[in-house]
Amino acid sequence: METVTHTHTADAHRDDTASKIGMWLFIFTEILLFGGLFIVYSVYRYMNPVAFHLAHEELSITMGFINTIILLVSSATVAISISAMQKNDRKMTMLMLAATLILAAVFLVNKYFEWGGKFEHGLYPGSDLMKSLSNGDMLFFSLYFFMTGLHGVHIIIGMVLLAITLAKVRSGRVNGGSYALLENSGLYWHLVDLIWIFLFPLFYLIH
Amino acid sequence: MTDNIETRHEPNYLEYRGKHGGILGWLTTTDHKRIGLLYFYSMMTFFLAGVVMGLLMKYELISPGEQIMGPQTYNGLFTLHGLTMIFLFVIPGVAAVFGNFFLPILIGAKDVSFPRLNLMSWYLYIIGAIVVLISQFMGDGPPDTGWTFYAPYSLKTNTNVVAAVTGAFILGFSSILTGLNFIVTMHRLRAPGMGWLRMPLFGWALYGTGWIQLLATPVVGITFLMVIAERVLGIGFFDPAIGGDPILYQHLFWIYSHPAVYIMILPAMGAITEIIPTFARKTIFGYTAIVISSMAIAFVGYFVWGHHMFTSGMSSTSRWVFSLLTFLVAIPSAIKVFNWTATLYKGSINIQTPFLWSIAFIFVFMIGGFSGLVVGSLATDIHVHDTAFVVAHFHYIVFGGTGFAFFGALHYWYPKMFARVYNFKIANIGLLIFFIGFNLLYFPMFYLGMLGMPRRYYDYLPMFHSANTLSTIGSWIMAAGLLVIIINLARARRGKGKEVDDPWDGKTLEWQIASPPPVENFEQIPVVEHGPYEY
Amino acid sequence: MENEKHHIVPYMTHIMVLLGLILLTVITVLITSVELGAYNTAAAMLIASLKGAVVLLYFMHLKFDHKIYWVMVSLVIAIFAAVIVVTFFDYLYR
Amino acid sequence: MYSGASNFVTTTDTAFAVIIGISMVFLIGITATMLWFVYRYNRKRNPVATQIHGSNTLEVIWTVIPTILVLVMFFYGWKGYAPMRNAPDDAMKIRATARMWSWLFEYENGIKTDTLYVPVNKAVSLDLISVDVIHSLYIPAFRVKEDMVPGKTNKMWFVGQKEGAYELFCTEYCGLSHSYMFTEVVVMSEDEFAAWYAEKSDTTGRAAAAAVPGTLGKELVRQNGCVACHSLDGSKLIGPTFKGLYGSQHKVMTGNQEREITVDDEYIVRAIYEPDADVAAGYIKGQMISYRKELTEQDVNEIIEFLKTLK
Ligand code: HEA
Ligand code: HEA
Ligand code: HEC
Ligand code: CUA
Ligand SMILES: [Cu+2]
Repeated sequence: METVTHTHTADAHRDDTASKIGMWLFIFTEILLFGGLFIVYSVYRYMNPVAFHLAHEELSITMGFINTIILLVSSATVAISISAMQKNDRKMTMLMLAATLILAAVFLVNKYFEWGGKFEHGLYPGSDLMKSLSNGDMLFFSLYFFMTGLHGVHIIIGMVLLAITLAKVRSGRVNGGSYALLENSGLYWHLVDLIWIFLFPLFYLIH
Repeated sequence: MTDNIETRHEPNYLEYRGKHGGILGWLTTTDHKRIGLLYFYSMMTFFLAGVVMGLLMKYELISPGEQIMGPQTYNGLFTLHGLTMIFLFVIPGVAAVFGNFFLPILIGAKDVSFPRLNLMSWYLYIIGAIVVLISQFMGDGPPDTGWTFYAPYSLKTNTNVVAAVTGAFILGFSSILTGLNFIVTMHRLRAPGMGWLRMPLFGWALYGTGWIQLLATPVVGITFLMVIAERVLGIGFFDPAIGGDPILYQHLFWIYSHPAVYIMILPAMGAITEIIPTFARKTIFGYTAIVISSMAIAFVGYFVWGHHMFTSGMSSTSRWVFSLLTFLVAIPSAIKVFNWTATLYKGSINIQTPFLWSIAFIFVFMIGGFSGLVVGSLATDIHVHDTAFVVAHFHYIVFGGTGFAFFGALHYWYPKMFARVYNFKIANIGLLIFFIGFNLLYFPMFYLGMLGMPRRYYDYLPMFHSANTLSTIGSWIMAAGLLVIIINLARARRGKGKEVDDPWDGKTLEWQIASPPPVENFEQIPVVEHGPYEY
Repeated sequence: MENEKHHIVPYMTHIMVLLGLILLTVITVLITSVELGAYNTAAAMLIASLKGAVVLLYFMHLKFDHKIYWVMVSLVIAIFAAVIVVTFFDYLYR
Repeated sequence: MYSGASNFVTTTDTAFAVIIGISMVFLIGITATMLWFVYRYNRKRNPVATQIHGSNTLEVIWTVIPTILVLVMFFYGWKGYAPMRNAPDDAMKIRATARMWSWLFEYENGIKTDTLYVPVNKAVSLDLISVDVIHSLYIPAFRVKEDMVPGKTNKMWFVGQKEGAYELFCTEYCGLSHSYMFTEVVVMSEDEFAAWYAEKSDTTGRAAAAAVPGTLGKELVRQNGCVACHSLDGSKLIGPTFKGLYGSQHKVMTGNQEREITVDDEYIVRAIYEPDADVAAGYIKGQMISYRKELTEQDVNEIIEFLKTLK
């Protein structure tokens, strides 16, 4: 730990390492935010294994699979954009960030159709159908909407962050010598991916 | 430490004028000292409001039957009292006021790592507080669930639970960001030469606290979101009528709220650890042991939450596991008490107000802690759970612990913060009255709990009458004491030079600079060559 | 760490990692269609954890950064895992 | 302490004694040491402090000894608690149902009371049920307590060892009248209990009572805790008063629509079985829980008879 401190940097208005540690700490709270939901999920799945299994068949594995791939690719593009920035390749950075944003948008569109399909069948939070479901099914869909919904909110926050970064890369305020913002938005985006990596098998692949 | 005694020509943080002057200058400040004071004033306001609610409740309980309010009012009152005291007073508490003000100075920095985020935390705190207050006046009336919001009652009651829970959620965010800021600050901004093991122990306490804030608070955040979703959207999580498990709610709530009690007490212990060496004129006994115990409390504290649920219908296995772990978490607190006591040995003790507060703190903290052992053990908790005994336990340890440390720290750092000197004699008299009132107020509740008087009772059987009356009288004595203390502090006179710069001959860095501290704290960042308490 | 030399990860590494992740995803989907009883869930979670680790190590640079980050991440995950285990002391033995 | 009112008193109180005893030793010891230091090493008496940085030996000692002591405390707590979990097989079974804000105890042959009557020196095992929110059944004299969680049946058992009446409280906050949700446990000698049981099971008395209209209904209203929310004297509690209710006209909300009704037999049946269907104007939906499981149609008729008498 000793090495983390170094010369005093109070008046240096920029401390990239500080913002990076800060970002990581924030990611930890996000992990535990979802962590609470994972606890709820595992408890209810443990209590209602059969209902969860049956209910999950309402979800389309294909949709989930496609979205998983989209997020993985978008994670890779963000990672590449950082490498590009380190190599001072601004064009590549912007290209990769733009690609990430597009992929994120595609993810949301997919999600929109997925949720939309449920809504059309009358399955949405607070609907009569939802209220008439058996207990286990009810819990499954409550969790499904809540967790994927919250994840969706994170996607949107991540997109905003990436868009700001993109704008700043364009204007040159984020550059090869100073790209903490890019790194941190990147970290955030990977977190969003990370969470989805667990959501996918938990909701779409129940055996 | 390095002798770079103050530079008088520099403006101090109170008179400094940046872009804005006056109130606006305060509301837009990013100076950690000013933010500390913003917290201080808002917190004292809420605290006094909470105190008045406590007094009203006690008055209602002076004898059986209705005195001044109906049951609905009483139920709303203890909910608001709990919410105010927990979320608005003790959780930010010592950390937000004294941590903000003194952490950067103690480690030789000019500010925290993210000053603007720091200000934002305060705004979140105020917004959260306002939302909680709104819950009192909008919707179908003040929430009446208790600060624990247990499902399914919190899902069924018609009162305005959503607003209160939203407020608590926002307050949680404020707390997380403060913790985050402090951790990064300690990682990045310690003065040159100040290795981790030369950091003042208050810093270590805040470090442990920060980690609890980061990792525990989001869990209750999400739980509150689920309660909101369940009430607003009607989706099911905790309502047993649609398959939910109310006990799971309790797990999630306490996964946060037990560690939260250590959010309250760790900074308080840290403040006491600063005060004692200064007045014993002696280095702290067992620096490393105290560091380890702070971290151990933070760590083990995550795994004992189930002791709030011994009668909830949890499995027998978890009951004994949680009981065992609860006993283990008491050990680090014990280590601290022993080290504090040992620090006094062969000291040269300067008996002054802050020191007296520390001694009083240790005494009431021990009573609170020992009653914690009673409720931590299975058979005995079965008897006293949800009785006045628990109320006595947590007032002893929350109010007695955090509250006493808060006042102790206030008396300790008051000259530094405001460059004012209060009247020591009156301060001591205030403390004495306060101390007597405190014990008279809460000790009878141990007895009541043993007799079997449940908590959150608006009315009670005649068999509980006499102890309750005694307790009510205690609350008045205590109120008198608090009044003396506050008026004395408010009337403190302006002081000069050594009298306020270093009134106690302290050795930590805050005593090396002028009072009130200059805007930038240090003209030159000090170089640290040894541990914090070298006499 | 002030002058932390920045390890620049080559594009190719990112692409290989991505391919690996996609492969693992395919494997998870395939495994679900095989009957393994209780092991299905275990396998799915194991692979998910593996994927998570890869994302953390490569995409999130844990492998190349100062090891303090790695220590912090591991501690957080350990605490969270322990909280789940302790919660299940209740549900497993009800 | 050690009243011996139930089989758990001695073990629990021993745990109390052990924990409080050890604590007192430490509390007094540490306080005295502290005060002694403050006196002995006062600035006047000891102008120069001796710097001591610590002692690993001491740290180990005061880590290990308290650890051992807390393990002792844990042991006593656990020992007192362990037997509370498993009721003997021959225990007398009673179903305890809690609702806002009343108790109902059902014996194996269907007798229902709102006070718990048990024979002395006989193991009694309670099934704890709640129909609305969490309550908690607490008998201080017996040192037993367990929550009543809706959707889950918790259990509790004890042996009443001394005749007498003891308080029984609800100790989990459950809303407005939480503090009035108390009743008694009456521990009776075996003969008394047998007599009481026989009398209660005897249906001839019941038939006789039924001759006077409303007597049975009154009993049911009391037993089922209606009076916790509905007054008999015209005052407004959580629900509308029963006084003058029958035959009166007032507004109700059906779904989102307001309509005017006359309180007749049919309406009352509906109000008891589906309280949320018509919600009396000025009152809150969801407070009253359906009594479909608890009250037969016969019972409801008796209640209606009783309501008719409240003019
Ligand atoms: C500042 C806050 C704070 C702190 C620090 C503590 C500290 C402890 N608490 Fe407390 N507690 C609360 C705040 C706090 N608590 C609150 C608010 C509630 C009620 C919540 C609600 O329901 O509304 C509560 C409730 C509560 C319960 C649930 C009771 C119930 O509802 O039935 C339990 C049960 O185990 C418990 C135990 C403990 C223990 C074992 C400690 C230990 O950490 C104490 C350790 C300290 C000591 C032991 C004293 C010092 C040691 C020595 C002098 C050395 C000698 C020691 C030995 C021989 C061991 N607490
Ligand atoms: C830090 C935390 C804290 C503090 C300081 C207090 C302080 C007090 N509390 Fe607190 N209390 C809680 C936290 C706290 N409480 C919590 C968490 C609960 C549980 C809530 C729940 O069940 O959900 C609770 C519950 C609770 C109950 C139990 C309710 C019940 O179960 O029925 C009672 C009963 O009397 C009570 C009383 C008091 C009193 C009398 C005070 C004393 O502060 C009052 C003593 C008076 C004074 C110290 C001074 C008064 C001074 C003035 C009026 C002067 C004003 C001066 C100026 C403006 C210059 N509290
Ligand atoms: C927890 C409180 C509670 C309990 C216990 C309770 N009630 Fe009610 N009751 C209410 C409330 C609130 C209303 C008004 C709202 C409504 O109509 O649902 C109500 C309405 C009624 C009405 C309709 C009155 C009207 O004017 O429309 C009847 C009849 C009634 N209750 C009978 C009973 C009987 C019989 C019992 C016991 C077996 C009982 N209640 C127990 C709370 C309660
Ligand atoms: Cu029922 Cu409290
Ligand atoms: Cu606790």
